[in-house]
Amino acid sequence: MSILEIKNLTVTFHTKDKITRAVHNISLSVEEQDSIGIVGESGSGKSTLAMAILQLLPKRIARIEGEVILDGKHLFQCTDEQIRKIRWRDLAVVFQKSMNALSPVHKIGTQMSDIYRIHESKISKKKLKEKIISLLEMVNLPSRVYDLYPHELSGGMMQRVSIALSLMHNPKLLILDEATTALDVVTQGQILSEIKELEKELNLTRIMITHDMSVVASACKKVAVMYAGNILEFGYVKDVLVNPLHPYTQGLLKSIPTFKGEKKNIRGIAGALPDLSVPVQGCIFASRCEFATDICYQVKPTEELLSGNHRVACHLVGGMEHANVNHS
Amino acid sequence: MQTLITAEEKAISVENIYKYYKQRGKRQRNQDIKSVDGVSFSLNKGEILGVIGESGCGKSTLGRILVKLEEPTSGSISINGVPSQNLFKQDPLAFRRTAQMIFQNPFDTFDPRYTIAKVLISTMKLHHIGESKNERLAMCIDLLEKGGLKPATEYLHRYPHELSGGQLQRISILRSMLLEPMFVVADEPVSMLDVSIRADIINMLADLCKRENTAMVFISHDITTTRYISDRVAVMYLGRIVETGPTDEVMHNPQHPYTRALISNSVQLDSFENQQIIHIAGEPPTPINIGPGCRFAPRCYQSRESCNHEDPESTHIGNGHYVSCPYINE
Amino acid sequence: MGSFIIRRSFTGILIIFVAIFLNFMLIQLAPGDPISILSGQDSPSPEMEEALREKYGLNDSVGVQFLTYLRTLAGGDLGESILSGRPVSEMIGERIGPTLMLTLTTAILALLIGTLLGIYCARRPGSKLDNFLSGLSYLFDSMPSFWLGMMFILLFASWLGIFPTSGMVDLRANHSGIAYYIDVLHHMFLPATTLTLLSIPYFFRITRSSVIQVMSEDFVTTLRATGMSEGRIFNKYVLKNSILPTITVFGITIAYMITGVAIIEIVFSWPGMGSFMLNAISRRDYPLLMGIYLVLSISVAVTMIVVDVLYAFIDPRIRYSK
Amino acid sequence: SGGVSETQGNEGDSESGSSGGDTLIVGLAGDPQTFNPDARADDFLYPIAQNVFSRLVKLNNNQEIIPDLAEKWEFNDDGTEITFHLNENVKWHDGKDFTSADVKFTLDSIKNNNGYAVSNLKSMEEVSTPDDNTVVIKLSNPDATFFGYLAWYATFILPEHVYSGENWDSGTNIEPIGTGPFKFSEYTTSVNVTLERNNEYFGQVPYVDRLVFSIIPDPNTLVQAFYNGEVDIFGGSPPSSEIEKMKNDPNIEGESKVWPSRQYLVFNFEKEPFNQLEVRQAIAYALNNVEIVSKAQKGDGQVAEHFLSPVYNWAITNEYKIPEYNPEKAKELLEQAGYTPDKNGNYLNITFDVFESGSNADMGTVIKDQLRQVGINVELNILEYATWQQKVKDNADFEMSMLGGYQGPDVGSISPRISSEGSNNLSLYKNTELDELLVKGAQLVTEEERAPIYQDIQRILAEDLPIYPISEWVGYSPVHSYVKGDPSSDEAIQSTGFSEYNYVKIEK
Amino acid sequence: MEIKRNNQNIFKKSINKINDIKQLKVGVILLVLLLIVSIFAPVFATHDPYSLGDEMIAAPSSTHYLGTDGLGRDVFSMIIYGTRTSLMIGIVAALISGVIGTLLGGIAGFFGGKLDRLLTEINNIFLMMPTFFLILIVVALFGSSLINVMLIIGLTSWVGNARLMRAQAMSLRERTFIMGAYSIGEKKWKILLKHIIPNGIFPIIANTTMIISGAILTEASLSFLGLGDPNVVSWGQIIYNGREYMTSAWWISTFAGIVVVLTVLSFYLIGDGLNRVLSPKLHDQN
Ligand SMILES: Nc1ncnc2c1ncn2[C@@H]1O[C@H](COP(=O)(O)OP(=O)(O)OP(=O)(O)O)[C@@H](O)[C@H]1O
Ligand SMILES: Nc1ncnc2c1ncn2[C@@H]1O[C@H](COP(=O)(O)OP(=O)(O)OP(=O)(O)O)[C@@H](O)[C@H]1O
Ligand SMILES: [Mg+2]
Ligand SMILES: [Mg+2]
Repeated sequence: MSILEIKNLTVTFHTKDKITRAVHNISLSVEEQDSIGIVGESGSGKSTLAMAILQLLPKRIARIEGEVILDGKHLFQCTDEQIRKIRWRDLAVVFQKSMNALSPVHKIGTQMSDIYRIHESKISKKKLKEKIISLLEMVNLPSRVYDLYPHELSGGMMQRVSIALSLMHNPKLLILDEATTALDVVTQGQILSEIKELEKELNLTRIMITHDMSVVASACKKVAVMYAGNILEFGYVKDVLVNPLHPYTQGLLKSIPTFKGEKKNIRGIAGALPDLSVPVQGCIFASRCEFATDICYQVKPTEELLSGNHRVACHLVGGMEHANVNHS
Repeated sequence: MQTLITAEEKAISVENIYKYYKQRGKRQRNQDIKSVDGVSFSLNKGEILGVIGESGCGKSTLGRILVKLEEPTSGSISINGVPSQNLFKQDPLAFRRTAQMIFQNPFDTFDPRYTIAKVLISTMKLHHIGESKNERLAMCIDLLEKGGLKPATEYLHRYPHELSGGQLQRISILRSMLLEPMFVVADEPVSMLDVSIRADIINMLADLCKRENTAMVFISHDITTTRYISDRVAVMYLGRIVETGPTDEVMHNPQHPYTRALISNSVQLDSFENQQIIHIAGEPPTPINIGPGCRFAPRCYQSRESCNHEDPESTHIGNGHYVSCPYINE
Repeated sequence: MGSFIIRRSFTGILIIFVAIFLNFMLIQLAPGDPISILSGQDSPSPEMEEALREKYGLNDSVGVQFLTYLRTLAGGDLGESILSGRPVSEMIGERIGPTLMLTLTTAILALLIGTLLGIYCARRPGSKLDNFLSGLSYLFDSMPSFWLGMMFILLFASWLGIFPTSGMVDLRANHSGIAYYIDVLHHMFLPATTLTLLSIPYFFRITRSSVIQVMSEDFVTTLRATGMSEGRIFNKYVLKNSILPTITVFGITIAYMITGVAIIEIVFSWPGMGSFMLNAISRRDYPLLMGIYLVLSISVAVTMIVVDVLYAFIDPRIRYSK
Repeated sequence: SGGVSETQGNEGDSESGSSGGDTLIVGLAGDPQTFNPDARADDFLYPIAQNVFSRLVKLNNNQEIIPDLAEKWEFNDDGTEITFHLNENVKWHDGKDFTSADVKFTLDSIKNNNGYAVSNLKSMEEVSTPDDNTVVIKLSNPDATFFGYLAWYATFILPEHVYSGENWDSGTNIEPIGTGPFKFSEYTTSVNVTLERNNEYFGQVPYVDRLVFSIIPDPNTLVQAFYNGEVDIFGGSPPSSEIEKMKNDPNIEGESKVWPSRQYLVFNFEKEPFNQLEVRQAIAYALNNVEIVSKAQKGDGQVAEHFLSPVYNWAITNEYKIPEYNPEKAKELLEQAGYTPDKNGNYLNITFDVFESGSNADMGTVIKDQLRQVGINVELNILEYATWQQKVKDNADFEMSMLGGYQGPDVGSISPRISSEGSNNLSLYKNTELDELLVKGAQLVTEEERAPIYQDIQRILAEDLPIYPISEWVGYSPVHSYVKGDPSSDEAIQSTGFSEYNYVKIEK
Repeated sequence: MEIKRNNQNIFKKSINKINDIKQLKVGVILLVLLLIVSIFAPVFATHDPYSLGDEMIAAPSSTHYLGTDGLGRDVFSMIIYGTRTSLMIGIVAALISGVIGTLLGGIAGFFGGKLDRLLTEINNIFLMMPTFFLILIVVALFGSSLINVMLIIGLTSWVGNARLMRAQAMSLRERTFIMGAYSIGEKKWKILLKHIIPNGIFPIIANTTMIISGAILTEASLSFLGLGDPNVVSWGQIIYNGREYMTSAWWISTFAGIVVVLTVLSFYLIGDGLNRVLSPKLHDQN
């Protein structure tokens, strides 16, 4: 059963002098207890997608089209009041810059209690404190954190606080937006494994936004590769990473050095993300794609569904020659 | 081979660098922050040393000390056999040309009010490179095109915010190379960049080092990148190098328990399915109240009583591989 | 915290001493002589002048006079006014009350109104109201205070006749009890309004920019994502984070309360330090001037300390560094 | 006159005065600094003191000397002794009896404590009290100015039992006890001074119950408070810009009176170019007093025509008047003095130091403009008073300046301003002939004797031009028309002094 | 050649930028108007502002557009003639205050440590000092002239600027590009001048525009203390002289006051606009 259904979601930002199409006609469905990684370059619209689901985009400049159905509720049709109720109970989020995720001038315990009470106001002070401390302990933090200020914690600890905060009401869906990016490897490894464990315990469904392939590789079941507001490839991690079909995915993987074996030459993808305020006719990746043909510049590729729910949006998929040429 | 290399031939040699910061708060009076706590190493011309280690272990501090953006509390650095202290005293500008640094955040490396041309030309002026404005401008164009930014005139009059991170980092590297340094410190030069651009920047750095025979200290916490670029690696923990040696030797045959944990924790794409993560307990400690024993002991999965008392010496286990742990074979 | 306050107080006292010295020298070296001024221009009396010079030690060298001043000051004595022969402390004491009443009221009003408007506009940056109020704040900033004060008198006292022109009490009615306080408030309305209008722009601008900045910080997004209502995010979290610059401005306003509103006090004949100080200046009443500036120095120093402590109290990040 | 004055009877009926409940509010520009009116010069205490204290004799608004505590008085023949006969049954406000001993105490204290009047009363040798109601003052030499000074300033008679010893100079900490028509009631700093009717007053018992001085330092605010009826009597002179409006207002009354107080230019005799007579004369011809008064002073000035104050008309001669306005003559004189016009057409560049007060700055501007028209370029400096005093008065570091002030109560009071050693002789003018005349003029007693001497003095002044009078100050103290009996009014003028309000009735 | 073309581009670009940014456009137009008026005052003035006419306190009319003052001078012409003095006083005094404040604040914030503490305390002492007497001493020592007026106003109003700049410098010195400047061998004081100050100057500019109006008004009050020049008309003097005529002739101080407000507005708009031009990021966002 899918817990989250995104249908033809498009987000455009209308600023003074231009219109930026940050998310373009994305459809995605998330099954219960799934863990989906969304990878892509900076500016490809990952955060915008998450913020659109959370209904946190600035109303004045962001136009949203499409549908997002969370647990049967059409989010875009909810009133502000209803959305506020859904937030954190059904849908929680952990942001990247966890150092700044909480107010620097309030104690952690105070803020957590405050947030808890938004959805659960009938709890005694003492119980609440116990609850918060147990949350902290769940993410391996000592109870003294309750009385500390954000700046007194290290990055890793703050990230754990953020995670504890997000798990407060056992949300149905947890979105981690670059939640481990700022951490060093050791801490990141620890937190990832902690999350995976908690997930088993709490029946969480998780969307994980990152630009680090290896994080997806180690912590997600499925992966969506985003580029300039579009999902170019989607499928099980083991399919997509082992057998990438889209030239962009292939390029990404080729730009990452290996750990084992001989040192293969790596190389990046030439060019940069296109200007999102200029509408593109054909494939959005065409301008950087080394295999692009005329059709790529003219016609937008449709999504191909391959075996194992592996989906790709590329004119060249099916032929596969290009990939082989390159692999030799 | 190794014994034949004399100190003079070393591009840079570093001995017993210490850097203690004074703590200003009243609670922790008289307790210094031991950011770098006795680091020694040397580099040949054109050699790249990767420095890895978790956040806060003193990598950046070490980097800054190497290029004299900060003074060490004690210890000495010599470049080409000459103490950098003397070099700097004699001619600070010349020293700056000798040792350069590339910073982590390309988006903040340039004054937001300077165009790229102004950035480069003011650097040239400062170091008396080129004679006239026109000559310098021509050099800029040349430089940018060499660095893969074509056509250069496209970029010259742009402001930093009008360029992508990759382009900025290229320019940052190009600016350093403009001064033809002997020695470069690259402090996490790609960690803020997209994966798709990182490769090019790393290649560019590696190429330059080989071409100009520049020695480089490459600071990173990314194991695979470090493996890719560096000839040797040094693993730092709490201000010390706990393990050092040729890259593949250290990476594939890690000896120090910390190195092992570090490597096992950094997930790699080519082995993501059957990864055995070594957990190390606790938080990364702050370099303030370091006990008398091994500094990794409190978090070490194989620590024993003696570790808490004896600070282990660095021992050579062959092939230029040094480890500061007496229990490596167990 | 304790030692922090002690350390700050120590430098504060040091600074006050430096200020006393500088003030003494400046006041003494400036042209003018209290005794000849006292003697008047119509028919100066040399005999009286000589006697008074002797009495106030003005024939001594400046150095000796300074030492004498320090000595009396050490005894807790601010000296005696040359003009009236009364103890300086007593004279300052008489006027400081009304000044504090007026300035505290206006500082708090300006703080409240300015901050509220600043917050209101910060939540709608670029809106018509925001532009209007920002423009208005510049208008009031470049308006001479006496002009505004006089306009108010003309408008509300002379034309509409709903407020008294000046003073603190109705001398004809001679009220007492509750009526007295109402009368004082009635008299305070115009000067307080003028002063408030003149100081609102500072609070408005500082709050506005500070709130806009805090609103863009990440934690606000986090709190929104938790479903917290905008009101609560604002009142509990944004406010505390954006209050620091306002505290500084408020502190400086308070520090200058004693001397900063002289012109308005004079325009409205408010019986505070204003006319008193200007009179002391124009008549070169050295001991009185030293007393006034000492009070000013102390209030500046104390305010600086209080602001620092408040900063540390509100912002834990400042608490243990520096 | 100058001889025995007629007795001033208590014509006013003290019963009719108690109309009950009336409060008279008078504006006051600043706080009194002391409650001893004899210790120091204090212009803000003066109107209060006038109502609380009495003198032996006092000056009325016509600048005439009228009786106060002294019912009558007589001079001896050579003018070196004055005998005062005091009113009987006068009581201090605290109920104690007033006697001649208090007079002696006061006059002696002024001398011993260097009170403000000490210089004015220099010729006083001895005060004796033959009985409780008689005071005899012996002078060292005949002094025509003495009597006037006695009636003028800082000569209020004080109770010995209050002001003796330490209390002499203790600021406002002492409660003022006098014999005047009003008793001190309370003083609130910077707010008001309240006086109450003294039912025991030996003269006209006040009609109003309370006399309140409302302290309003800003003249423009005081104007508004006066218009708005918060103040009944303006108290002092309004800014010149308002005078016309007030005079045209049917609800406001007030008489303009010329005072022996004038604005005049002084020239520095020890500096170029004013050591040259022609230059001083040129300035005198170049200036048009009529225009200066009408533009800069508006209603509070009257054009000066003579070298002495017109108040003392018996001493004035039309033979030596101030030069008529004649710009051509001025230029001639400048050329005569050897000046030639520079490229801007200016013969001379001079500086003109004026201190900031009243209409001084405006007068300076008009003078500058007038001198410009004859080719004298003036650099006008407007200084703060204290600075001006140091620069001009103490250091004589100036070329031309302007001074004003009281020149009474006797025509001889001009002496300090023009005599060689005069304390107010800013011009540093020295003329022994003039000095002798001034001394002689002061020692004679009758006007007939004195007039020729002062005419001689005017001749010298006209010849040498050490000063150039511009205007006479006109006192104008507006009152609301419902206020009757102010000091200038017919019923009050012969018995009250400046700012004395015992005849005032409020008739709304 | 190349450079010349670039310079032209930059010039054109600046003009374009000025056109793009509304507030800059309005501000520049206002300022240019003021400058034209100050330079060609005699052309615009209808009367000699120094000659005392016979019509005193005349209300605005077709002969006297803005009426006359108490001495019969034409207020319109006085305002026109006063432009030069007042603009100069405002600008120079504000510049002095801005420069001193920026430098001292920049040094304190950038160098930090003991120097910072020393400068901060000096700053505090300045807050406690009787500036009135400082002014009198300056007059006594150096005489009075417009230069001294500007100096004095500048010297006594830098404290706020210093505070602002200090805070800016403290946050800027942690930025990577400052570290970068060190690493290529830039000297400390040059970094301060080339990077710290230009990047942190905006709040100081905004504050300094307010000092302009303060200076214009202060000048008049100073001229009564013997500092300044009553021989030259200025807006401040018109405003202060008009004070006693507020009931009888409101036009004297009101019009001059409006001009001061307009001037301040023009400088504020220019300051704000300039910031957008100089800080490329803001410009694009606009
Ligand atoms: N508030 C906004 N107003 C205008 N444009 C915006 C806004 N937020 C995002 N954008 C634009 O939308 C696009 C997608 O941005 P988004 O932050 O979603 O990317 P991302 O994939 O999360 O990148 P990163 O990895 O850097 O976080 C970008 O081009 C960005 O400039
Ligand atoms: N200027 C300074 N004053 C005081 N302490 C400092 C200073 N600079 C660094 N430190 C401390 O020294 C330690 C090492 O810092 P450093 O920045 O060198 O670590 P790092 O290895 O580069 O970490 P990261 O991977 O997060 O960049 C840290 O604990 C840090 O807090
Ligand atoms: Mg993002
Ligand atoms: Mg670092």
